[in-house]
Amino acid sequence: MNEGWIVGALAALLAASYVNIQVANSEGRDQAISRFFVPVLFGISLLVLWQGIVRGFNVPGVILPAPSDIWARFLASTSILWQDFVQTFVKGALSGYVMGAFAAFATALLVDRSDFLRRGILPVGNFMAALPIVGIAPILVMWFGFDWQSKAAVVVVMVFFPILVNTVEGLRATDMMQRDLMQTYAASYWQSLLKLRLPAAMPFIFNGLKVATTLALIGAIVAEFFGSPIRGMGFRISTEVGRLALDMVWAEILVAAIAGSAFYGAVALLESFVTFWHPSQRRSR
Amino acid sequence: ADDVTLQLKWVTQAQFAGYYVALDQGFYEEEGLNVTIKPGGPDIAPAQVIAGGGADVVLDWMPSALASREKGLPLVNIAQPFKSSGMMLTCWKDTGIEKPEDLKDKTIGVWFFGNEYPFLSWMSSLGIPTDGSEGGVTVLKQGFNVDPLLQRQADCISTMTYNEYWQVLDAGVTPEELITFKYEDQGVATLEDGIYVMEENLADPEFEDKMVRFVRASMKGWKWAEENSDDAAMIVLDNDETGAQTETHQKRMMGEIAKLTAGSNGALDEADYQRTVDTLLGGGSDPVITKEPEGAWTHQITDKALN
Amino acid sequence: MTDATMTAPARSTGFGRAVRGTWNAVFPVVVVVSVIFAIWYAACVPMNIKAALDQAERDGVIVNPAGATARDRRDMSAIGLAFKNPEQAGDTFVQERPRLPAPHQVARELWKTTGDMVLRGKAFSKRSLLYHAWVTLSATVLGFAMGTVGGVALAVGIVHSRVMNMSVMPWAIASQTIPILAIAPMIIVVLNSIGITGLIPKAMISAYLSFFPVTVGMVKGLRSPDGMQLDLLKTYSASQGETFWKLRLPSSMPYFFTSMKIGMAASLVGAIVGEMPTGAVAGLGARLLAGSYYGQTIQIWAALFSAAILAAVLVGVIGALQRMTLKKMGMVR
Amino acid sequence: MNTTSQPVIVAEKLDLTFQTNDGPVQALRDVNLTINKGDFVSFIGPSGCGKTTFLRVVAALEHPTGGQISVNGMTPDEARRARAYGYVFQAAGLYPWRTIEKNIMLPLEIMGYSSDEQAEHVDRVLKMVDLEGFGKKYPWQLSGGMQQRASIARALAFDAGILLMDEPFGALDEIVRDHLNEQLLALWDRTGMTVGFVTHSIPEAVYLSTRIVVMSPRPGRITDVIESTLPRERPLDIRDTPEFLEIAHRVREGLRAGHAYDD
Amino acid sequence: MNTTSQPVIVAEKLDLTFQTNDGPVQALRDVNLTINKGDFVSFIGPSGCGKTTFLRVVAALEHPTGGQISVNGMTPDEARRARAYGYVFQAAGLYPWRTIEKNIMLPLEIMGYSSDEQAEHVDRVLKMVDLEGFGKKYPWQLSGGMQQRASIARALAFDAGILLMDEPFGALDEIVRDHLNEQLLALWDRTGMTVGFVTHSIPEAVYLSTRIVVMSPRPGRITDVIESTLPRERPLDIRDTPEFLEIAHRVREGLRAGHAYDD
Ligand SMILES: Nc1ncnc2c1ncn2[C@@H]1O[C@H](COP(=O)(O)OP(=O)(O)OP(=O)(O)O)[C@@H](O)[C@H]1O
Ligand SMILES: Nc1ncnc2c1ncn2[C@@H]1O[C@H](COP(=O)(O)OP(=O)(O)OP(=O)(O)O)[C@@H](O)[C@H]1O
Ligand SMILES: Cc1ncc(C[n+]2csc(CCO)c2C)c(N)n1
Ligand SMILES: [Mg+2]
Ligand SMILES: [Mg+2]
Repeated sequence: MNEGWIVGALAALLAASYVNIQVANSEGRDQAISRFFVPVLFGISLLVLWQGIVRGFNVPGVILPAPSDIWARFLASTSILWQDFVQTFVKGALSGYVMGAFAAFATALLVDRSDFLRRGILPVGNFMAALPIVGIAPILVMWFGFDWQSKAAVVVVMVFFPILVNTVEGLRATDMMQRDLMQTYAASYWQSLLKLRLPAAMPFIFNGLKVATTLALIGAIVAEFFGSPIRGMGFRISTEVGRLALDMVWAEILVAAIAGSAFYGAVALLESFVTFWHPSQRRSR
Repeated sequence: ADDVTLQLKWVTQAQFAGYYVALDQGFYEEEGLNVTIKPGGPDIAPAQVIAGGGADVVLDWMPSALASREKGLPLVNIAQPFKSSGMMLTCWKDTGIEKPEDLKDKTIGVWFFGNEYPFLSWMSSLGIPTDGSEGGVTVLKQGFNVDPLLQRQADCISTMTYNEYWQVLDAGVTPEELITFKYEDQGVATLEDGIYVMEENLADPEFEDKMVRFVRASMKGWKWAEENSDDAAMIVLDNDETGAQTETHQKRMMGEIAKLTAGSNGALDEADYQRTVDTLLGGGSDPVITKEPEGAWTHQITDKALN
Repeated sequence: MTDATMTAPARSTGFGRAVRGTWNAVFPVVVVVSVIFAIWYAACVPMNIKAALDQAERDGVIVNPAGATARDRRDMSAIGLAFKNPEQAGDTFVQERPRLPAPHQVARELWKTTGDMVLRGKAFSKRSLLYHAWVTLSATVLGFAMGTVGGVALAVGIVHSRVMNMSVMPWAIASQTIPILAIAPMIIVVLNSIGITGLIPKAMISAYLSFFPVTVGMVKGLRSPDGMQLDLLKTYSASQGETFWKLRLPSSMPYFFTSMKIGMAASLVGAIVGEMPTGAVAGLGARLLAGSYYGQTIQIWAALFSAAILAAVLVGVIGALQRMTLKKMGMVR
Repeated sequence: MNTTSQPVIVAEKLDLTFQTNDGPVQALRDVNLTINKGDFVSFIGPSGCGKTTFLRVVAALEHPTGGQISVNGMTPDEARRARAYGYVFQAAGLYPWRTIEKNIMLPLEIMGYSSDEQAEHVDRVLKMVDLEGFGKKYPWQLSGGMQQRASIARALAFDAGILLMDEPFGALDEIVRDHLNEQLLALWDRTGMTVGFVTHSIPEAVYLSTRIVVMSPRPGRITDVIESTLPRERPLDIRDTPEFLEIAHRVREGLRAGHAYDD
Repeated sequence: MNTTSQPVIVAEKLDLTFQTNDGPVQALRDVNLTINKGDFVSFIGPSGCGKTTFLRVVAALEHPTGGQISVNGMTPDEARRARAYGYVFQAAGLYPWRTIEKNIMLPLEIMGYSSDEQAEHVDRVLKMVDLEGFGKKYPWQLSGGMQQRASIARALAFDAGILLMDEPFGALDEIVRDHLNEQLLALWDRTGMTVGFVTHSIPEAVYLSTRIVVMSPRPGRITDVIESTLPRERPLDIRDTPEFLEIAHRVREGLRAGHAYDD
């Protein structure tokens, strides 16, 4: 045990919290810089705490590596990490996400046209959404092969229902008066869809799209556990655990966290452009 | 009684019959041991479990144990109940594969998670690249079962003589449709299912004594299992908590396992060890271990246990 | 008051209306499920035809196209083969390890491992899915409870503390991008090494997956009162505590239940995943894996469906709680 | 000034009962009313007496459970499809993702006006409701009163033969209200359209209408129909004439009859 | 009754500027006003002139960016903590999970009244706004007008020295409005409380107030303060007296000055 590390880490945590409290209660708290600074400092202080615990208690590297080791491994393995990222994120997660989103969207429009279908499909859909991915993945690997296609299929299954449910809900979210207005204009189905219901549904659709971002990445990674070519983030994680190369495992997790957050952030950014009018996007008070 | 926790490498099956028999027949109890057997699984790295203090003693394959040792986790082999390797490559005959050299350009399913080392060594000794380059094999990370072969997603898959091979046959495939390559026959066999502990514990006389008794009782179990094959399989079945194992499969497996443990009294054969190390060192561009290991095994326990 | 509101609809609308209401809810589902079954059966033929043909050939039957080997058939269209060999279509519904089991095969397996077990008085034997569902359920519920409590606590903190709001929220989102499912085994080992074993590690994975939806939903819910509702309490000079109990908490109830439903489903997935690295000895996850080791597709499907049924039941329980609570609060019209 | 007696809206024995959890609610009972082309008919009555419901039945947003109604000799639904109505709702109901200008263009887009026409119409009605210069703002950037005016502009932007307005000026102050009253009268006079107008203000009803329908709740029904004797030409200060006060008094009496407190 | 000249609300050179995305909005500029104990002060003016904002500043819901304001000799914030205010918002804002009764009890619970007192107060105010028998209903089971009356009852349920009402009667029809106006006057007379009252209706302002503050927008400011010469005792038909009409005329002139159209 090495008390110096632990005391140092705790001190850093306290100092960072103090600074954060000061910033959060200061005049400039709503400026972009503080919005960026506070969470980053918080994250750094957590990393310092992690480092302190690992070093302070001499935690073996095969149990939990220190952030500094992970970072070193990350820098040393960028080409492998990049190759895995392309395989899992770009080919598996992203393509599955796009296909799943389109499929969900098309289904939502179909379901929306008929009340009968809606009442029939949504409960079944909710049931299917509860099928655990760890059970579906081996089946889909068996059906779609070892390469990214089966991963994309798992992602499609995972993102389909959240987007479907949110879109259907969104398409019904217009208030009565807004719909009545369209009635008095004798607007056609497509006119009222394009001019009223789709715009009104956007906040809901984006909710589904945001949830789906994290699901997509996790789905693609986990699916690789059940068979994969010899590249990909999930492949690497499972293989390197067996080899006790935990620093590499965490380097992959780091990539996943960065990619996932960036993906989420990108969708959130798109949301703020599309639904600029929604009260949740207008920070005034 | 002294507590001992044993971490298996895989799920409860006849592969580990000796330990379950020793437990069931009271051999551990006779030695004053209170043994807990933890089943493994696809995501359990025994080396990691022992490093985390989750077990006192683990079963592992030697390639993976030696690799862990190089990673800084000082595992030591204290006994080796398995004399021979049960690993083989099982291929469809109709793909035109007749000899190892024909594997070029084929798709092959391989177990990873530390079990890939024997295969990689073999390929590099054949001079066949595995990194996807020209003239090499396409390697797939094979899942838990033999589906890739049955679905013809792979031309060959890794199988154990005692388990997966029979699953292929159970699926209706006839042996004539298949061609198999045993690692033993190819001269690239590596030691499987050895008993490993942490090096620093061995210095502790109390622990040493515990292990002596453990190995003695375990070997007694193994010999009992070899002689009473069907009863041993039933004992295993009784200990399977998933309720997914079947009697026929376990009995058959026990028969095959007995062939692998035959010829071992528990003490590691130095020649086998050396062959394993040489195979691994010959790993070409990406060797599993980079230098001759030191202190990776000891007869300290078996000497006391078996004499 | 409770009694009156609870019985009111039944009294005024009558039995007939209630039956019609149920029928309106059930009939579309029945139709959709029937269609799915029809498609499912139809899909079994091309999905399983190749194995059926291989087997038929081994049994000495000549299959079309004549002369083609199993190796050749691998690259042929399954639908085409199905049309060329109609006699083998029946074989695709009775295979022991089909690529796609037929619905009745799954149903039979489900019955064999549940109802039949009960009839034989072995409801909680190791081969009964009820036993495995029970094992999974206990970890799910414990993890769900931990995740919900944690999620609500975090949400309360975020709503009441500006620092927490600014610093924690982005990391809560980032935390969900970590593939916990992938590192669950390591987590179990780490927890074991600090002396946490048994049900708790599994439950912690469940909790990790379920806290996030609860936090997000509750932050939304606790912030749902509008400016006027908050201002009203300000004019009464109400304390933060009063504002929380009398305004924020009641207005968050609809959000709370919705996020609990999501959290419960996530928690179940967590429990199933958590079962694997604990040796996968018991529970629905262990069944899934065990089925997987031995290529028992039918067993996988049966375990899969029991997991979904379990999820549906759990979510249904929360839904019932939701209706009861909101009705008591007068928030359903 | 075509004050021909051509009936536009004819309601006969109209009944409308809502089925609710607490039992049926008779929103309209036995309503008989004929509105002629060019009429300006105000509906006044206590909260819940069915004013909004009647307007909605006319616009085919609600279907009567009994009786007959025809609009321009067709069913309300056919009239709706023939785009006979402009409707101003009780709340503004602008689409928050469209600017004011775009909101006003909405019906024009749907009805297939050319973009030149659209721009022209928008300019005209924005001026009419005094919102020039606000066309490019989003609804939430305007005060409640301005939003309400924008929604009136939206209903005036296309040439509907029948204008139905549900308390359009409720959220406006008296001066703006007077101003818009004048504008509305001028527009009505110019176009000869038929107007159905719901209000809570007696002076407003008297000032604007050719006929005032007084309604009473539980069940919603017509209790009085008062013909205005005021001339078509109405300056604002007509409101101080005895004739005006006399009509206002009759309306107030009719209204009071529908209330509980007789003090 | 006590018409002493003890100042309750004193505003001096009050400024309030909102910072918005489109730049600053001067909601209040250089507002000077003294309200004495027992005064009934109405605020009237076009949409967006700062009436609501001024009331909110008094109740410490908004903080001025310049100038001084004191309430009962304290800062508004201190007065708020001393529970000096009853506030009726522009919309009803009842809590949907509480019955009407429970909604009215809300402030009483917070201020620590005993449950006997609570029940008694609720009964009293429910009667005052004619909602006896509706105490056990939920807000959504009532019409908009009834909800608004419940929210008035809520503000009257506890004994606040200062009652601030933001267009409380906007959603009500004229008859109900007259009735509540009478009730409010009686209550004010009985309790001697100080009332700040926002309205869009000139007759209402004149009928109720001892003083009428006319405001004008962009920037929000006071353009006129009219003292009422009417007696404290005011039957409804006082509205037909020349004195009343004269005051109403002055208010209308003041208001018109704040508008653009000079027709
Ligand atoms: N969709 C509906 N379902 C059930 N009842 C309704 C519905 N719409 C209106 N009602 C009821 O019908 C009656 C008439 O309502 P309506 O909205 O026409 O009144 P109103 O005269 O417009 O009142 P206000 O002046 O408050 O707007 C009311 O009792 C109301 O509660
Ligand atoms: N929170 C705020 N942020 C920015 N601007 C505001 C805010 N609140 C009010 N304003 C602006 O301040 C001005 C005065 O608003 P206020 O609500 O006091 O008007 P009002 O006289 O009550 O109008 P109305 O009769 O429509 O209720 C308006 O221009 C308004 O847009
Ligand atoms: C994911 C996965 N990894 C490794 C093995 C290999 N393995 C380790 S122990 C053992 C004996 C089983 O019969 C086998 C085959 C596997 N099967 N699945
Ligand atoms: Mg209405
Ligand atoms: Mg206002």
